[in-house]
Amino acid sequence: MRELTYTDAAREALAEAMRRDPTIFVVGEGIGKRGGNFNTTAGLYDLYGPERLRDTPICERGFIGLCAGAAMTGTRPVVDFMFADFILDAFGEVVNQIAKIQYMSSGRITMPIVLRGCIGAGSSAATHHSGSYYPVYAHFPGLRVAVPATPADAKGLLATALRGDDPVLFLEHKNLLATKGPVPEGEHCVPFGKARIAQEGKDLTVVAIALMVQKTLKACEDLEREGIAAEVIDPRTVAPLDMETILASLRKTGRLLVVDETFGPCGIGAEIAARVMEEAFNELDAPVRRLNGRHAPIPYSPPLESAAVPQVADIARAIRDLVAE
Amino acid sequence: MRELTYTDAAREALAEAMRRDPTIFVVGEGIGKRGGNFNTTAGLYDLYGPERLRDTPICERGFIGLCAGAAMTGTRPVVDFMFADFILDAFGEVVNQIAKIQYMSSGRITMPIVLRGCIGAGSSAATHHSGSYYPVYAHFPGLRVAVPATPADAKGLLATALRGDDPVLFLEHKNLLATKGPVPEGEHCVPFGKARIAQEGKDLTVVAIALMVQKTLKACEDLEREGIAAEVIDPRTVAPLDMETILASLRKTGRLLVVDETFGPCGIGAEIAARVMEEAFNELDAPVRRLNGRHAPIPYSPPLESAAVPQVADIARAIRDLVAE
Amino acid sequence: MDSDAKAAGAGLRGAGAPGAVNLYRTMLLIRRCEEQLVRAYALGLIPGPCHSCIGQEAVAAGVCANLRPDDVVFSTHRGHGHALAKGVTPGELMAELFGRVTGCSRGRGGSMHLFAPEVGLMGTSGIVGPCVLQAAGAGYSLKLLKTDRVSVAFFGDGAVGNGAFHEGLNMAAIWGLPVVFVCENNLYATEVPFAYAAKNPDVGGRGRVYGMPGVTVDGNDVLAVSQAASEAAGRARSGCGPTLIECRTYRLRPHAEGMRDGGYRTQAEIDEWKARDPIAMLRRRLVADGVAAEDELEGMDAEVKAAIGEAFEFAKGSPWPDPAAGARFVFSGE
Amino acid sequence: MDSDAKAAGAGLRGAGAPGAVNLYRTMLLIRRCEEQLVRAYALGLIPGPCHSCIGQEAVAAGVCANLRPDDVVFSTHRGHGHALAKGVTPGELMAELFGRVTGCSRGRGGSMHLFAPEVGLMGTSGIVGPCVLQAAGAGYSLKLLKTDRVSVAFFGDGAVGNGAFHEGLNMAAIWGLPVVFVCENNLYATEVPFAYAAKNPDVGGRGRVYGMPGVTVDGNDVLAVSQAASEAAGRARSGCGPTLIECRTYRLRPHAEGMRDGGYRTQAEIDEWKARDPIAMLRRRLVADGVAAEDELEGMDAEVKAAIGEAFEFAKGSPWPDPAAGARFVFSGE
Ligand SMILES: Cc1ncc(C[n+]2csc(CCOP(=O)(O)OP(=O)(O)O)c2C)c(N)n1
Ligand SMILES: Cc1ncc(C[n+]2csc(CCOP(=O)(O)OP(=O)(O)O)c2C)c(N)n1
Ligand SMILES: [Mg+2]
Ligand SMILES: [Mg+2]
Repeated sequence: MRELTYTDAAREALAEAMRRDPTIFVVGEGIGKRGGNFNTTAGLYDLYGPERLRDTPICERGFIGLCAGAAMTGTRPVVDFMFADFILDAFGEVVNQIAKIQYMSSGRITMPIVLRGCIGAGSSAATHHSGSYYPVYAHFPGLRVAVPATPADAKGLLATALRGDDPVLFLEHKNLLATKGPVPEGEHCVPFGKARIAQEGKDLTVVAIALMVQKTLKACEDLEREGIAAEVIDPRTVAPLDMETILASLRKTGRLLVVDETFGPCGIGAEIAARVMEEAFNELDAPVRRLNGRHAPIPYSPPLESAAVPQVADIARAIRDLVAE
Repeated sequence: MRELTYTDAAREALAEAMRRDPTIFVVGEGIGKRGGNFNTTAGLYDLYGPERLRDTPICERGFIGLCAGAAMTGTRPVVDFMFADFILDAFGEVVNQIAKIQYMSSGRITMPIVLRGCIGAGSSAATHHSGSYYPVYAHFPGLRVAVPATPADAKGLLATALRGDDPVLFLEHKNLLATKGPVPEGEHCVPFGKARIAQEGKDLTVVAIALMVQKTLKACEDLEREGIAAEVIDPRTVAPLDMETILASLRKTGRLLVVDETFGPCGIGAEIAARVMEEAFNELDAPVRRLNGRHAPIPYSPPLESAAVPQVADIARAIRDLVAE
Repeated sequence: MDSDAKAAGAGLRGAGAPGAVNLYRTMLLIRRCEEQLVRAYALGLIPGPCHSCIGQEAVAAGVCANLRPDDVVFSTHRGHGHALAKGVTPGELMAELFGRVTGCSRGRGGSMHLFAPEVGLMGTSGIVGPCVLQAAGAGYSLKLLKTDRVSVAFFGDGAVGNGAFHEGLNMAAIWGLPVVFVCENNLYATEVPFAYAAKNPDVGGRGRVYGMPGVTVDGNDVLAVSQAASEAAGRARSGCGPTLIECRTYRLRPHAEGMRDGGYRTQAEIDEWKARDPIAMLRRRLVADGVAAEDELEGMDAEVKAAIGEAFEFAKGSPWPDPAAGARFVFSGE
Repeated sequence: MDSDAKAAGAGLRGAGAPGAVNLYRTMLLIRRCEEQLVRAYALGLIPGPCHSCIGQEAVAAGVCANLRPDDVVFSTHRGHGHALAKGVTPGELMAELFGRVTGCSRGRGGSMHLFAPEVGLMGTSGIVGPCVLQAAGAGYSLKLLKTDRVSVAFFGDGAVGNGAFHEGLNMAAIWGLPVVFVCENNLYATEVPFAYAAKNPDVGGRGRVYGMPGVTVDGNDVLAVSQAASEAAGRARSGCGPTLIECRTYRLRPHAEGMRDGGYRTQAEIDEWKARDPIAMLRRRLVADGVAAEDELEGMDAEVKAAIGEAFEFAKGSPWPDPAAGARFVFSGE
């Protein structure tokens, strides 16, 4: 299959959807002629013009609230917010309006809005350009949260988001944008709530999110030489969360590690640990372990930053320790 | 000891602190002459005037961001936001500024700000006046989160917040405001991160938060007659979270239920379950169980609303089930 | 209603008359419905809050008279009048406040969360601000879809100092969106005077700050409101972009039922505004200009009261929602 | 510096001279430091972003010349100049961008997160907007504490359409806070022209919307900036409340180093502004008016370049922060 970068794969999904559906439009800062800070819309302005590729002033709350109203009235906005950190200013619109209006209207109003942008540490972008936030969005009802780890899933999950009628947070890890991988041609939809088994193994199950999937696979290369075969699961969406696949793997391995670069408390790892205990307590040969980023803001300086999020060596160590328990 | 309502107890802490410390001021809508929508500042305007009891326009992001700047420059703002739902518009200021500036300045700037207001369902206030949000604030580093369940703790935790140099979310459950209880006279500080054992018991441990503490104690009355003795723990602050007390109790009872009215996914119950598994896996006679509000917005109509959050009967049932496991 | 209302704006003679009478009926319907809700609150039939718009009926009536059924409205916590004027029935409104399944929001919303997309009421919000942004967004849709439909935001003076006002009006202006922003300036946000919340008392004039027409009208003069709304809606329909309309009016009830209402407003101020009751003012004009006779108007009142009485019985007699169903519709297709 | 600068505002003769020369030196220091940072970026010494203010030095220099060490400044992502003008040393600034422990933020912040409370730089932010609110809040403190200190917010044209601008200016106005709001209008937010982001091109005039004085000055004329800042700071110190100053200026580098800079600005526009380089403009005046001789100014430049060279060596030679220490200071007293 032809290979594409993560960014190009996601843009292909967007381009195909915009061609198919004239009600889709994109808003964001520099997503018009400029084609997006991360080339998310490169080339689309020339095809669809300023109304469907709408540059905005710097008013995240405003244009997200605006897009909520648009989604309620027959169009399908895609908010391209560059860095997920920026839309905290729109948190009220997301949590109190976008996530609730389908429910409050008893389904008489739909909310087909896609909120997309970058997450993650690892590029010395410092604390206002390095957050991830998906555990927070997963906490609230009414939101779908996609965290693709491969180019194929970047295309497939965005395509699904653009076909659905629910609000979707589509979060792209900065350090995955340039990664390449095989991507199906034509329309390719990856369903929400269906995890991907990135690698099969029998000794333990590792659930990893976004960039951590790649780092975990890297760690597994060395571990294989040590005779440790980890099964690596990429949930692809954290809301909905595919517990079935995780539990099936756990029943096989008896051990589970969750690798998540963002904060541990009340995080995805905590939720998975609680669910596993509730549903497969007796299958556990050891406690579910969590490997998270440090519970502190992401600092700028490379040595500080790399110590703040799990690195390949940390993951390998955590896997060895858990297998040894 | 003399009895006070929860609201009067908290106001006593505020009044004593304002008398002691002229750098403390309060901002909010109607907290001046009016004395606060929930009487949080009744009588204080006459003592301290408009500069220290500052009525605001309806700009939550604005006045919280403003108070961040005040806290950085020598005063101690108390933001009285009425309903916790309102400050989602200020989420960026809280998460990206207030929670981070001590860290980013390497402690050269302090952030003594108290963000206080009401949480919780149960009064048909509907979905924009019924949220709780403490799991979200507990997720981020740099924030303290207090959820007092008694008048004495309302006073003691607010007093501690007003003495400290860290940002504190002080969240008061609407249905606790009128409850009465013994409250120490004079300065009374309850340390953060120290849970309260609301009731001793040997059969299981129940960690309950805010209003759920009272509902759980109510449920326990019937259960005692059935011969079930639950140990009820009120963490009082969810950040920091006193795992020591929870674990000590769990070691005694072998069973743990977390009762939390707000959303389950990535919630406090998930965090406690994960921590317990990590630190006391072999002490567990049964999986940690969670009883949460329904994963949907809080509806208005009484029958819908009461089905959306745990009631006494639901708690009793959950306790019976867990003891029977 | 559109042409009627336009004519009404033009005055009471001739073609204006039916428009003016329609406006009168709409205001009367809102007033009687609100009065019934006030009584219902006292009777304990409303489990949650109740924000009445008594005294402000002219704004809802005057603006909505210039809207088509396919135009959309976004409103705020004080939205009963807007809902009724846009076509929600008194029965659906009362049932909603009573928490019944027959309510316009199926009992999920109450006073602050009214949803009736079937008649273009896209929602009211318990949070101050979002309606301004959502109305702008609806305008974006209506423009992108190449319709001549119009979007309206109703909000109070309390929203003017909020960032949503600033961001929403700016975007609507630079993108030329078909939106009418209606600020109901009743001089207070709960108990905080607008004169305190803003040093600049002029709201209408702020339209120019964003590069859109802005006007201030007597919000208790329904014909003046209708005239301004007709011009604004016409501008929006013909692709000439948004307008800000400030309607100076006054709330004759407490901020919400059951709330204390003392201390922040002088009796003189209250009396002055009571003397300017929008319904009484129009009634005097209708009679003076011979457009309608006292007894006709009495008859209309009796008619409206009867309808409200029926609506009340309907609402009171309506079933409660099924608790189990409260989990539905978190996502689409559920 | 205060009196010097005031005088400088008054012109170049007599008492004005030293002020003008100080302003020149400050601008030169910022320029040379930024040029060094640009080179350092090209050399790969800056692991993160680098937002240079080359071409905009007059704003930082002109405003901060009117501030006391105990006045406070809040700035934005383009804050190098403000930091230097407020008293951060070039060494601390460069070390910060290089990620070294000797940086003003101990390597935790980089280009967008400069903290030096010791000299009144309370922080720059990677998020557009908060500095406006925090400066207002500092003003609240300084007033409550009964000082005559002043708080300043520096922000770009991009912040003008943001709710923080609206809410911050409104609160500062109604509460009469001692704040100077300085909008550095360099005509673009990244590649989005202000002429697109707002229909109303006038920023200074928006002060009146909030009930505060607002002025627009040539942001490349340091004396004009200093004059406006001197009046605004004086007003704030004497309890007369906030002022909005719009400084029209231009960014001569890409939005950030390493970013493509084509397509959104015409060469003619760039050339026109290059011809209005704030440093060259003042230099011509200093020489023409006989305040300073060419060779003096050359000497000053050599001096500044030497200082920057030393600072660069200091920064480059500084140690990296200890990774283990990266967990400290999440809470006070840690
Ligand atoms: C963001 C937000 N902050 C605070 C409140 C609480 N609140 C409800 S109504 C109200 C006053 C609104 O005043 P105004 O906008 O003038 O409308 P009015 O009540 O006068 O019709 C306030 C402060 C809220 N609903 N939302
Ligand atoms: C809330 C927010 N949205 C978007 C960004 C991304 N961003 C960084 S700088 C910038 C442009 C800022 O323009 P302006 O305020 O005019 O300052 P200038 O860069 O021109 O100095 C943008 C959009 C941000 N930092 N914060
Ligand atoms: Mg009002
Ligand atoms: Mg700019």
